[in-house]
Amino acid sequence: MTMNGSNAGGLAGVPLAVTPLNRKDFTSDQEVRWCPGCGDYAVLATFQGLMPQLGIKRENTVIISGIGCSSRFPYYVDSYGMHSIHGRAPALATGVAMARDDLAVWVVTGDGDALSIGGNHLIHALRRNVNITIMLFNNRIYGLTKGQYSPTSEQGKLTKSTPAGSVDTPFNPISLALGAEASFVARTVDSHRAHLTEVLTAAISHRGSALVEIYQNCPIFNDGAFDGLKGPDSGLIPLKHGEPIRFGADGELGIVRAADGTLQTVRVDEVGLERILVHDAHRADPSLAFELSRLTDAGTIVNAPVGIFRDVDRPTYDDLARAQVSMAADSAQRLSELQGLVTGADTWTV
Amino acid sequence: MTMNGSNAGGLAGVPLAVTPLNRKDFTSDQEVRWCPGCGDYAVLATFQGLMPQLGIKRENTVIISGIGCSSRFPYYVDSYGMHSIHGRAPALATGVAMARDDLAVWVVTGDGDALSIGGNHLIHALRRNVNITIMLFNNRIYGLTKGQYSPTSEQGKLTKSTPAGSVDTPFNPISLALGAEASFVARTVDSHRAHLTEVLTAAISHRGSALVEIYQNCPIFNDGAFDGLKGPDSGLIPLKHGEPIRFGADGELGIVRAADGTLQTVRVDEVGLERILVHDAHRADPSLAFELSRLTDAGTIVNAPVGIFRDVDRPTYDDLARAQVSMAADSAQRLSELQGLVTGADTWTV
Amino acid sequence: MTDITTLDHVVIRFAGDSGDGMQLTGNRFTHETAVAGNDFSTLPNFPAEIRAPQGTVAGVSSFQLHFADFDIRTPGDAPNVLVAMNPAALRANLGELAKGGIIIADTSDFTARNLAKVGYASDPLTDGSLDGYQVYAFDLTAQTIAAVAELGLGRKDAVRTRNMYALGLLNWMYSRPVEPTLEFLAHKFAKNPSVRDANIAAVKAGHAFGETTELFATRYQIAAAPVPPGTYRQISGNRALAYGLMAGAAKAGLPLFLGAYPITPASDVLHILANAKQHGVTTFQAEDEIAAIGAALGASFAGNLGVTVTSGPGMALKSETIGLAVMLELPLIVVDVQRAGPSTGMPTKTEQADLTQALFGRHGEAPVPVIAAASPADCFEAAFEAARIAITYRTPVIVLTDGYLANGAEPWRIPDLASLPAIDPGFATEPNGPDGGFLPYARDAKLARAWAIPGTPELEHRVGGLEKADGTGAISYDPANHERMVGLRAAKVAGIAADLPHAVVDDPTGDARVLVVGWGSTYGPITAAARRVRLQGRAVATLHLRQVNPLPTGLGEILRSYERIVVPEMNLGQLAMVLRATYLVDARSYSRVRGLPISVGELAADLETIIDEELAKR
Amino acid sequence: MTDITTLDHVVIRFAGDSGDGMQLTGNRFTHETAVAGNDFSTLPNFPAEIRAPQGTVAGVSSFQLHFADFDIRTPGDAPNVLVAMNPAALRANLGELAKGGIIIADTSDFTARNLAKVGYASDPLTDGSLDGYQVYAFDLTAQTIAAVAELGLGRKDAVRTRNMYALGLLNWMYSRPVEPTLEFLAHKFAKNPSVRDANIAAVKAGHAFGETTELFATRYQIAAAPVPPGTYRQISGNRALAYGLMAGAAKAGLPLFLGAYPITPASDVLHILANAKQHGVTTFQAEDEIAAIGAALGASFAGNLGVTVTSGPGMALKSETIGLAVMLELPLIVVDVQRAGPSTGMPTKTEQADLTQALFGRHGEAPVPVIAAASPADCFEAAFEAARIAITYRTPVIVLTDGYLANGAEPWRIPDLASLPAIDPGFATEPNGPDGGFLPYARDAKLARAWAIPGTPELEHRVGGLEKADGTGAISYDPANHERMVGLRAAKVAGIAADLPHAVVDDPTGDARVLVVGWGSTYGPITAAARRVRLQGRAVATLHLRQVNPLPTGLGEILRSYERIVVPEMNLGQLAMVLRATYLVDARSYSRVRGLPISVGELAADLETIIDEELAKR
Ligand SMILES: Cc1ncc(C[n+]2csc(CCOP(=O)(O)OP(=O)(O)O)c2C)c(N)n1
Ligand SMILES: Cc1ncc(C[n+]2csc(CCOP(=O)(O)OP(=O)(O)O)c2C)c(N)n1
Ligand code: SF4
Ligand code: SF4
Ligand SMILES: [Mg+2]
Ligand SMILES: [Mg+2]
Repeated sequence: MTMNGSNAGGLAGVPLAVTPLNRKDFTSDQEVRWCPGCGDYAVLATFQGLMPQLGIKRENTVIISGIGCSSRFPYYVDSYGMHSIHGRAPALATGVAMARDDLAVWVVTGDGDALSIGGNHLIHALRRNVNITIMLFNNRIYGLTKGQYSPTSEQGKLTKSTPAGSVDTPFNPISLALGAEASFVARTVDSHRAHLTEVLTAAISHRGSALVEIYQNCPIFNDGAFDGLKGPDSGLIPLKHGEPIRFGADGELGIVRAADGTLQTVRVDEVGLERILVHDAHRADPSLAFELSRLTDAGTIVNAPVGIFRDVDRPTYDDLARAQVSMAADSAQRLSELQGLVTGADTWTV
Repeated sequence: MTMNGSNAGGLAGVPLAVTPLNRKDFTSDQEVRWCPGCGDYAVLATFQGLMPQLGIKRENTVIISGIGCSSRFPYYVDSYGMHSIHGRAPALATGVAMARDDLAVWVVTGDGDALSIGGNHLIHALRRNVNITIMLFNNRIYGLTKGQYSPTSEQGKLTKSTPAGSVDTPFNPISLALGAEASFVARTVDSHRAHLTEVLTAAISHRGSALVEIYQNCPIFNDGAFDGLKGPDSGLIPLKHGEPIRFGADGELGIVRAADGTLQTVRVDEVGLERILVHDAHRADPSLAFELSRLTDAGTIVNAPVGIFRDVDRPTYDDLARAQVSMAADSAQRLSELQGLVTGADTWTV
Repeated sequence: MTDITTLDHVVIRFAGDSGDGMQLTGNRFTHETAVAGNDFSTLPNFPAEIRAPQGTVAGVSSFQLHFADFDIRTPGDAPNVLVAMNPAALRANLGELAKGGIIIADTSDFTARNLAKVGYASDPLTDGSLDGYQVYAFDLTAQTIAAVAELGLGRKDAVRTRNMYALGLLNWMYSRPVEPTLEFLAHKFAKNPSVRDANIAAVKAGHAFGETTELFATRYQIAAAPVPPGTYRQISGNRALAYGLMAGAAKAGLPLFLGAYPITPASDVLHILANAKQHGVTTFQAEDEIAAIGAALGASFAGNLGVTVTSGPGMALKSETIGLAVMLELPLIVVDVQRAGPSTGMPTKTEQADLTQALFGRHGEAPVPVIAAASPADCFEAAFEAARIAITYRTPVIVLTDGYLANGAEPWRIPDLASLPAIDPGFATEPNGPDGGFLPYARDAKLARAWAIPGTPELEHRVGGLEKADGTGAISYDPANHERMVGLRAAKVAGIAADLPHAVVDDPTGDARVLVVGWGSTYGPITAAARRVRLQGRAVATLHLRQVNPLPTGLGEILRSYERIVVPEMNLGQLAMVLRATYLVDARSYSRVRGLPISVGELAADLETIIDEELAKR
Repeated sequence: MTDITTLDHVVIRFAGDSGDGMQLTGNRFTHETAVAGNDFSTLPNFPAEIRAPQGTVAGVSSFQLHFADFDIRTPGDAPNVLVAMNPAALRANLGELAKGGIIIADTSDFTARNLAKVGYASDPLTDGSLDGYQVYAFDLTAQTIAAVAELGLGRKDAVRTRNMYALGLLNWMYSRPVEPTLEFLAHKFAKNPSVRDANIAAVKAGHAFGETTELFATRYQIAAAPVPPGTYRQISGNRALAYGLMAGAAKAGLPLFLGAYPITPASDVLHILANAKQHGVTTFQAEDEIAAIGAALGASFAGNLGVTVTSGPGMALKSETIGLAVMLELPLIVVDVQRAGPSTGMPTKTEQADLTQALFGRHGEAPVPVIAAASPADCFEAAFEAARIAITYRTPVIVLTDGYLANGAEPWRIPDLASLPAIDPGFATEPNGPDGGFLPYARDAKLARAWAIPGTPELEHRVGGLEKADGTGAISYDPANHERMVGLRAAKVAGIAADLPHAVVDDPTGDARVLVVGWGSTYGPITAAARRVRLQGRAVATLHLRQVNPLPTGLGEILRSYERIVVPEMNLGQLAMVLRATYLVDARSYSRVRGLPISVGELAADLETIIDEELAKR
């Protein structure tokens, strides 16, 4: 998948910048107003660093967000942007992407914005495969409204709205996206700049809907939500297409398919590297990606695969829709064609 | 899972009828107004036949529907019922189920009602595991609004709203539900009375959200949508817990897990029965159920597993929520406790 | 020989089972009527069920046609002629037939069983209960079968052509030419010659039956109506609306983007536009009404003309996003094809009760222009006007039509698109700030803000739902700025009145004391009722509001110059409330909330009483 | 020795960084004020950001307290005293300080860097720019550190107690008792003795500083306010609302079910009720506002009292379901804690611009009673009243409060719940039809329909959003039935007026010519402004509407008896419109849309001008 220029790429059709841009070009004049230490800063910085590398024109970049702390993101990037209403960013972005084939369209959303009020728009954008790239900032909490539990909070979560503990099972955003026919699904972490850059670059280069879940720390209302990943016997499970799935400090652990068909964690040295499951992000059937998504903990997160779970080519909704639409380039011609339609066949003259 | 009386069952807490009921007791005085030949008739008849068998009081049965042809269902059943608004039935039913532990709560919905406008409520009800049983009448079309394509219509569908063919990938309702953490997911067919009865009985007996997709023929706007299942080399793939997954006229075909980890269809006599995958609906990990859901065709349906994909026990949202709530039985006592709260600790007297 | 009586107008209703082809029959007869030069207005009426059981009252489908030698405004209250293809059709429609009206009944289905099904104890065709009407009952089905017998169709297919037999008969009765229908059939069934020939034979046989039988005492003719010269077509409100939107986009040079979710009676707009993709129209069938308007607003942000079409329940869902569009100040057209509410209400019935929702159904101070179409053809003008205002003023615009306009049809003089006014989107292409920056909320003389679309270099900017600082559009919590912006948004919408025609009263004699004010589809009944009242020698003034927000200049003076103001509405008095609040005049609601257009006869009679009351006060 | 001056009222504003504990300080001072017998009213003000960067204007958090020896109605316009913990707090609040007011500033943070951060070129404490005020500037931080030094806290923790030092000082200055706060601290930090002791030491040291230093020339005292005897507590609007809902459910013997989705400024109602589960309260944090109201309506159907709480954007989303509730005729309470709109607007600021949405924001004719709370404590009464009406009349009821009421607090005489009127849900338990059937839409004298809940044998029935046949509730497309049902639903809501107190005007001298009409939270400013106007010797009448739909009996006569009607609202004149339309009186809007309560001083001055204008007309 080439990054630009190719018809297959997510940025195909987006004009290239004439002179190289730098991160300052993507910094707006608005004061950034997240809490000190918020994970959103890291993602913003990475994003501003990554944008110039894409080589596209700044004015052809559009960022649409919903409402939430993370959804303030577009204000800070000097591109076209819209801070819309709660949960609706994928719908707005669908309109933008359908209307224009020359824009790089990003959606910024939170776990509440995307999965609570906005769940339906998200799953429909994914199944349609609209050419948009969705950054889902998952801090497992409602930040902006000051700390209620979210659809990704672990069961038993004590928050202002659940003083006796929340009682619902959280969504696994990756599983949900795969169940919704998503063509590109990935996960990364706010503070891992290189990984974030790599995943976001792949996501925007994917032609179609790309969902990127970003684990993001909210030091104010859910501090350390992802600290479990740093404990002993825990950690991120990096997924790399074509490579065996290994993790742990020295890659000493690995995933195998057991005799009963399930995936299990083993010590690599005990079973041998050749038995370790090789990741295949391009497999047409989403089942493997789904199985891998289940390696994520639903409670306190101690283990979680990161990287690209799935990345398959499928025509995009907006490309297919555009292919059905045509319009006379010349405006007089357009009007005369329309005159024909409006007049119709069954007329009489007085 | 016992059907009633046991704490674990979906109907636990629902009082039993004193005298046996019959199907007439579940027939209201309203004239049934579906088109001649509509698959909805068959489901209604099966339902009315099944209800008396459950043994519960009629007045403790509640059916909540959205809007659509299928959503007229509650009018025809002489129980408590509500024909609500488009897409919102799972939300209304959540309120009913949380408010009362002595009701059998059914939701009736269509592919548009449940998966288009109502998609979000559906996935949230499933993840929460509210004790409701959802019958999703999937005719792969919008019936009531006279034939637009729906989120389950095959790509390329020619309808009034897509004269050049629809361009989006449909949802697979089973995959979506599994991605949404559903604890019970099944599929059946309008015209297969015995199978429908069996699956619905299991569904209402499941404590938690149960999603039952019902393939339903709409002779007016999407006639024969499931006729592909009747062709040669095609058919339903029955899933039975604990049994090898076989199908075809004489069970000559079967599903195996291939060397690359994927599921594949084989001739049973070629590989031997022992290699055929044994279905496990109770497996905690939903991955197997998800893989099986992918055996469903996304275009014209030629093959589709039916039966219970997944049926696992998990505490229900409403039970857990109720466990946090208490109320003085005596109303004076209730008032005096409330007086204490209202008065609070920081008072002064003038 | 039959006499030929000349009439000035007739209302015919064709009624039968859903499967009987009444809509087609009605449409063909309408077309012949049009070709004969009459003015006309039609109203189809579908059962609420998709296919209610055959032969039941709930399953009756009907089509009413009013045609005349003058310009008429409504499809008529009470039909003069009822064509009833079965007992259910008679049962369902008899109540509305004018006293002494004509009934043409196909006796074939009047069996004991079918009669009982619809609650007739005995056969009304023979038991004398229809004595007050002119009844022509004969076995139309059998005659049709006989007529097409030699063409080798099965019985079922043969029976299917009986609607064409009825049409042929009516053609004869009202002296219409059959040729256009024969041509139409030849074209329509070109691929199926036996069906084609049978239908043609049925039309001819029906016509011949009128000609040869002595059953019918009279034959009628209605002269052509005097209409301005031009090329005409028949058009329904939903189609006119779709074309108006397309014309608006074309004249602005913008692609048209429709985001919609199907809902009765608005779905046809989606269907029509989905068929017009070769004209630069993108349609998006969204997952719900919120996504539909969201995508439309996104498309507008990207430089399309974003439109969304729905009915009451969908309007309710769109409220929040309309509020966002108010804040973003982007063009957006929101069409509400009203139906009877509240809630799901009576989806196939008409009503005008969403006016206050359109005006006020948003949180905060969120003013939106509201345009209401007066007739099926006027939906074109209303939609075009909405496009002009939305684009020129960068504002969401609400267009109100209703089920009656949507499905009803009338003749339409086809406009010359080239001569419609051009619309200038006036995209910002260069910095407009003092320091070379871009001020997205800098305003022009009309208070419209600068609109720069993505892809325009140097004009990168962010918009959003938080209050905007005047000019810069940055987030602002400043109290004075908020008050200023609330005021500016209100002033912008109020200012549109300067750009619109002044209020015009129709008071031919100049001495009326009673003024009837209407909006939307009550235009037809009010105009027709006023005509009747005037024919009775009474003076009455009428005033129609195409634009309900802002109200037209000069309206207050006009209202204050009448002694009595009557506001007929298919709601509980929503416009009356606005007029009372705005002008402090005692506008009185004339409310009819029945899911039906206001009856011309009833309104005319009531107006006469009111006028006499006012005269008595002198 | 310092003088002790007696005042009748004081407005103090505590201001600092979000982390400085200003809300706690304010609340404690309020409590001491309450114990001292003063009447009071408070208003917290949070930054829009969760944690804006330290030391910035955007990050300032403040708490304003108005206390007096008479019954006051607002937290005051301009503070007399500003406690500024840093330069940002001074910068953000100075503009509103009354001329000649007192500034108590902690100099510790007035460094060149911090001053520059908020745009001060030089130190205002020393550059003479504050000459018009009484400035008390000292290193409060250093003094606090010194005071708590021996308790062994780290510097950061020590600095944290400086708010208590300030509190001690203010206690001394306004002659408040410190004991309640010392007790409070002992309790609050019982588990952390060193923090407890440090806070206590800080309070005492602050008090002692006032006592010993010669910095302060005057000390003040404010006598107790004459209030009816009783036991009082301090209560905020959101809490009073939650308690009112609980009381309503308890008096009706129903469980309370809250479906809610968090939104500022309504979320606290969810939080408070989520903490009350042992009182028969179920709370459901839904996936969105539509699910929240849907579940609440489902719970009502099942026999609970269903409630949903939100703010403007959420209200917009609930419209469709409110319409369903109108059709189902089931009890449901919908609370809108209004904030500044349109769209996302200014979420932390107050406004009253959702009134027309509450009244009209639904498709079709969907009448809903609307109740608006007048003050924080009145939220209890409003919620209780809503419960009574919803249950008695089987109807959704909208309760309007706003951000100002929600977060503001005042003393509240705790009601005796046992003596509140009982509410009878009157569930149907037996067939009510002529033939032993159940007619769910049979009505009682108040037009309330029969309400049977699931589990009741023999009363099985179906409800839904399609139009209902009168009595039976079956689906009906009958035109006459629809008109009847539209009328019945409207009459039922209009009829509630018979059950409510008549309109009462407050016109002490009986000769006022100007009447000020308000609703909701303008009650405070209007009452306070009227007091001022009257103290100036002018006559003015006031009238407050707790219930906006239906309007109270007798309102028209009262309105018509004044020469000028002024309607102050934090919107563009929404109630004024309703009054004009309903009574054809020239009610004039006095509109202030700034995200802030209407200023008492400004309103009083404007009223004086208006009164004088009217007098001049004689
Ligand atoms: C219609 C509507 N409902 C509710 C809100 C209040 N609200 C704003 S953001 C938010 C949730 C934020 O959570 P998330 O999406 O996880 O974003 P975060 O703040 O954690 O980044 C809510 C409930 C709103 N603005 N609009
Ligand atoms: C808010 C709202 N939007 C749209 C509609 C119109 N509508 C009614 S049913 C329906 C879809 C029906 O499709 P489905 O759920 O598949 O049910 P079916 O009729 O096929 O059984 C639509 C779009 C509505 N009633 N309310
Ligand atoms: S509340 Fe949490 S998510 Fe929001 S800005 Fe602060 S730290 Fe970030
Ligand atoms: S339209 Fe289709 S789904 Fe609806 S009632 Fe008719 S046959 Fe059934
Ligand atoms: Mg979050
Ligand atoms: Mg369907």
